[in-house]
Amino acid sequence: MKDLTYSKDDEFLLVTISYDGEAYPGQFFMVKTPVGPYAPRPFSAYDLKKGELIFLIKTGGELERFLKNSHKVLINGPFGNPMPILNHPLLLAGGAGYAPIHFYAKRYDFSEMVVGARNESFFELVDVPNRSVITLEPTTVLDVAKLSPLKNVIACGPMPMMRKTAKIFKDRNLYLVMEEKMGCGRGMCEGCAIMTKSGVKFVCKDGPTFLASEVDLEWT
Amino acid sequence: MKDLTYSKDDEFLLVTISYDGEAYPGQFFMVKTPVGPYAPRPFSAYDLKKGELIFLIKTGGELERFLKNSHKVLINGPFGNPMPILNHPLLLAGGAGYAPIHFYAKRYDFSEMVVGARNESFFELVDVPNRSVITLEPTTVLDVAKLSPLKNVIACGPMPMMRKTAKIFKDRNLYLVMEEKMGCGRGMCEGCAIMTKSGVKFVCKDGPTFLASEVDLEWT
Amino acid sequence: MDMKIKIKGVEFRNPIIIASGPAGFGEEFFKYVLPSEIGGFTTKTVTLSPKEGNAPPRIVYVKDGILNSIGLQNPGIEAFESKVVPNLPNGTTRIISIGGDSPNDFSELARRIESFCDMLEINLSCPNVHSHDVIAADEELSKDIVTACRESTNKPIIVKISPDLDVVEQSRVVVESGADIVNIANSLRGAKFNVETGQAFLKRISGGVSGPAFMPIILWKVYQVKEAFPSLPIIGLGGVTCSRDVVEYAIAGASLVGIGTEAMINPTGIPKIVKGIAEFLEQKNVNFKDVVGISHKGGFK
Amino acid sequence: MDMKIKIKGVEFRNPIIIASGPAGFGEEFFKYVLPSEIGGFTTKTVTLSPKEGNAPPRIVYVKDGILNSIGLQNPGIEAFESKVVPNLPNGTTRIISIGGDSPNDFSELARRIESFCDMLEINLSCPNVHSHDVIAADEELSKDIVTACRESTNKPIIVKISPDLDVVEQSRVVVESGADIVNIANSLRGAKFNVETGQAFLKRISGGVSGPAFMPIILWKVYQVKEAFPSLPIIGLGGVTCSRDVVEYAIAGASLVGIGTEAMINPTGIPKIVKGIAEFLEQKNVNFKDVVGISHKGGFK
Ligand SMILES: Cc1cc2nc3c(=O)[nH]c(=O)nc-3n(C[C@H](O)[C@H](O)[C@H](O)COP(=O)(O)OP(=O)(O)OC[C@H]3O[C@@H](n4cnc5c(N)ncnc54)[C@H](O)[C@@H]3O)c2cc1C
Ligand SMILES: Cc1cc2nc3c(=O)[nH]c(=O)nc-3n(C[C@H](O)[C@H](O)[C@H](O)COP(=O)(O)OP(=O)(O)OC[C@H]3O[C@@H](n4cnc5c(N)ncnc54)[C@H](O)[C@@H]3O)c2cc1C
Ligand SMILES: Cc1cc2nc3c(=O)[nH]c(=O)nc-3n(C[C@H](O)[C@H](O)[C@H](O)COP(=O)(O)O)c2cc1C
Ligand SMILES: Cc1cc2nc3c(=O)[nH]c(=O)nc-3n(C[C@H](O)[C@H](O)[C@H](O)COP(=O)(O)O)c2cc1C
Ligand code: FES
Ligand code: FES
Repeated sequence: MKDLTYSKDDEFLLVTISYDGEAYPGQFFMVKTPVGPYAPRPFSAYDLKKGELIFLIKTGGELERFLKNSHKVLINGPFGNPMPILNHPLLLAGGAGYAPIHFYAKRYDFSEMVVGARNESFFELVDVPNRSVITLEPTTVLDVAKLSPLKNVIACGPMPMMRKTAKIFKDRNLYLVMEEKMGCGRGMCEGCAIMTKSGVKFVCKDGPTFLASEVDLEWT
Repeated sequence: MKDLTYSKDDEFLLVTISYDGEAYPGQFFMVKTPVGPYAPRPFSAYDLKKGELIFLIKTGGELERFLKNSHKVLINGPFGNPMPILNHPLLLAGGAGYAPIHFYAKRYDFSEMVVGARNESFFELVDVPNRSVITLEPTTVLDVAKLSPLKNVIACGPMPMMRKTAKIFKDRNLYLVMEEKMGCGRGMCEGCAIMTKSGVKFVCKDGPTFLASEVDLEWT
Repeated sequence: MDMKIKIKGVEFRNPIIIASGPAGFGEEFFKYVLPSEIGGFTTKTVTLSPKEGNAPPRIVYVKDGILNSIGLQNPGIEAFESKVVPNLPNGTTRIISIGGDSPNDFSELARRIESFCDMLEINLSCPNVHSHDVIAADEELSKDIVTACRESTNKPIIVKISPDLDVVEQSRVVVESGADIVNIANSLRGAKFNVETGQAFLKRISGGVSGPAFMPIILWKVYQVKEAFPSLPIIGLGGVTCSRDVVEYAIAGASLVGIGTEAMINPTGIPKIVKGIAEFLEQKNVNFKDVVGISHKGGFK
Repeated sequence: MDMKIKIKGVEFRNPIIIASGPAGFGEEFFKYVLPSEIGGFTTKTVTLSPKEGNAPPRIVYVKDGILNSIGLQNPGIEAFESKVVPNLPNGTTRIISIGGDSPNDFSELARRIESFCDMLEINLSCPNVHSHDVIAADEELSKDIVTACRESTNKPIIVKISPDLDVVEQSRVVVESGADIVNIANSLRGAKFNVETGQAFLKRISGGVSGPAFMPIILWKVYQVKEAFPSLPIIGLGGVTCSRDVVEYAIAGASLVGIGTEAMINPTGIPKIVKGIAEFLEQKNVNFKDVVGISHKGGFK
């Protein structure tokens, strides 16, 4: 592990590790340490540059306890499909959902971005590119985003935000980066199911990015 | 944790940690790390000097895996009774059983000491004071020790060595530093039972040092 | 908010009960914890005659837990009365755990401890004593034991059942025989083998596994019993190490929550667990008793 | 030394069987492991009609394991025949796991898979499908299912039983009905509750727990069944992560050893486990088949 940086309010941390391989925005890694937890946890790549891979992690879980105490991090991946590259997209992110969105914004062009968090310490931790709006509670990402005329949208955030986004932007070309607890991360175990118009799909193998018009956000 | 040093053959390691408290030869600590194992393991103090506490640990167990990967070590103790201070004692130690014997030899006078190990890399790891004999397999500690005329004896080592020592020195004033898997380390759980002439006793509360003439080494 | 729980006229300051065994008779334990910090303390199980316990090893380490084969070592009721009782904690609910083979053993013990205890706990489920199965596997014997105790004491009766057998069925049997509370559960049966010798580590082959690893199994058993007997007070016991675990047990249906292995490993951590529960109740703005079985009612509003 | 195990005429190159479910139908799994590296592969359980599986979450993390509620999602036997069978692994023992509700379901499946499999596994113990208990809880139904399969196939029959019920009794029932091998066991039932919502994490409340935490429990069950039926071949399944675990299962009485969760988490580690077994056998100078049940004979000489 190269580095572990916490936000001032300890709600998020950035984990930087050495990594030689490739990874595309939207892809994720299964993460654990040599001392635990037993089951690795999926995390989106937040950034990848000069041999460094970075994750943005919400604190409070079991993994964090191990990360804090272990010398090493074990990763497996990348898994999942890259996000589609869109023309003039509007990027929407809430909390830890900023990880894949940030990576997308670093790699590809975008027109507008709105990132929401509970308070400022989130934005002292992460970097936000130009042409972005940040929102702090009680203002929500959607309060701002609904004013945008852009046709192509990608969103990642907590489920209530995703549901709202799908409702507000139901007539646009909206993609959602979905999350579901994972077992294998590679399409074997049927753990990360979501319901779509064409039946059950798996976040790890068929996603994590799905067309909002395809997924049934109420099944979850 | 201040330091972790392995023997050349990786069979033993010395763990050095900062420690402000006191501890006497024969006393032990319950050891774990913030990431595991869940149940702490008992280890005798091998040395205590200038704010540093040292353990001598046989490798291959679960604890070692955590020690290797964790930044911190958690200790609880000291528990158990100090070894009795004897006149002109003969000190006998085999393998990891050298831990309490070493500490005794550092703190108190002794007349002779015999320490046995499988091979030389053990003695490249630990320090052995003057007036000591070291034995390497196939020579045993007892091959040498049986020639000593000393009346007061303290021994610590694997159970077969302890049984043999008790037999050979049955007419001397022999003390054995006993081991038994522990739950609480403090006399609550009845986990570390050994049988004595006056019934079941507990290694953590009544020992770990017992008069050989008192304990039933066959119950184990 | 309020952590108090009242059961059969006995008021528990908080839902934390120290489980029978890992903390012994309390002498050592109460050097680390004040009686006033916990809801109740259960003594190591006592039997009529003294018991030597099992030959070592009595402890084997397993992942996230321990495997034990203590074998109910205890000095017998006479020495218990003369030496242990004077040192029992004051200022917390005293639960005395009793063990034996026959209804007579149990009813005599129930009579003799009546004046020292606030509640008694009938241990039908120690995995480390009988040559075949635990008492709880014998429905008739279980009935007779609980009935005999019911006739010989007015104190509330807890029956500690086995997690290796149908918990709903066991609960039915003991409640019909007069039990006031069920304790779910004793340690699960498990074993571990030594690959060097080709033998089990324990001389009796199997022992009882306890610790955090096993909590999901016991949680489900608590849920089932609460579902079947909504008004039966339950002690949830198995694997608790933090206040969140205690709340999980309450959500699943436990009115009281036992702590065994963790109390043994880290007694000084117990008051922190109690504090954590208080903080949780404040944050949720709810009393502990209203958390009990809330999953059966659809969760928090 | 030798790792081969022969059961009912089928030779297993080594005792490692990939368990049903966590590695799916193998398509992805065999990108990491060669069929020739393992003793056998068990497919995800297949049913007559397609099954959608349970609503998410299907996975909950627990200490040293996972809690799952997959619900036997599978495409049904027709799609299985046309799409899965052509991709089944060659060069390892193929075990096809079948599930259903009635003896007819099972016997029809047994017939239809007969020509594709080396053995079939009757899954009587999935904790995630029926509204009440697992099939194995119903002795008559279990008998009828195994008997019906026995009549409709000549392939060796494995029956996968539940760790939540008496394993000796279940083994007796299925062996009397024609089973050749028992698989001990499916995942144990467990639950976990969300302290924020006051509800269970899983919509069906309970699911199956698997992983290293639970191995001591299953080891004891394997030991008991081997004690009761010395000549019955047993698959030991639950919690294996390393070669030492495999040896422990053999010592307890398992002829074959299943790996589920670990195969899912770390498929590339499987060949290392096999290598470790080989090293152990060399060091002990013993063949694998002589380790099976050695604890019942007093251990290694
Ligand atoms: C494709 C994908 C990408 C993802 N990318 C990211 C990412 O970039 N960043 C990120 O932060 N997350 C991401 N996630 C989510 C992340 O995988 C999960 O949150 C993960 O389980 C966290 O593991 P953990 O060990 O940190 O927490 P866990 O220990 O699994 O706990 C998760 C949360 O649940 C809480 N919790 C635990 N037990 C209970 C209980 N009994 N009651 C109530 N609450 C409880 C914990 O406090 C914690 O907040 C991603 C998920 C997927 C599928
Ligand atoms: C008072 C006291 C003092 C002690 N002092 C010391 C000391 O100073 N130094 C010291 O080294 N020890 C000492 N011990 C012993 C030490 O406490 C134990 O060896 C302890 O359990 C080691 O824990 P662990 O986590 O390292 O090993 P564990 O993981 O508990 O394993 C212990 C050993 O068993 C082996 N093992 C694990 N599983 C199996 C299996 N299935 N089959 C066969 N073998 C298996 C491991 O490879 C290892 O060699 C002391 C014990 C007592 C009671
Ligand atoms: C060392 C030890 C001794 C125990 N002794 C007893 C006992 O005497 N009577 C009893 O009813 N339960 C006994 N138990 C079981 C515990 O009370 C408890 O049911 C079990 O350990 C599960 O809880 P835990 O996971 O919090 O430890 C003992 C458990 C351990 C670990
Ligand atoms: C994700 C997952 C899916 C499973 N699906 C099945 C299944 O379809 N059929 C079955 O018989 N067992 C199934 N099981 C149970 C496993 O085959 C195995 O019995 C259990 O996980 C215990 O072994 P382990 O600890 O090695 O995982 C499943 C287990 C998991 C974790
Ligand atoms: S995590 Fe296993 S299928 Fe997606
Ligand atoms: S370890 Fe608990 S009594 Fe000794």
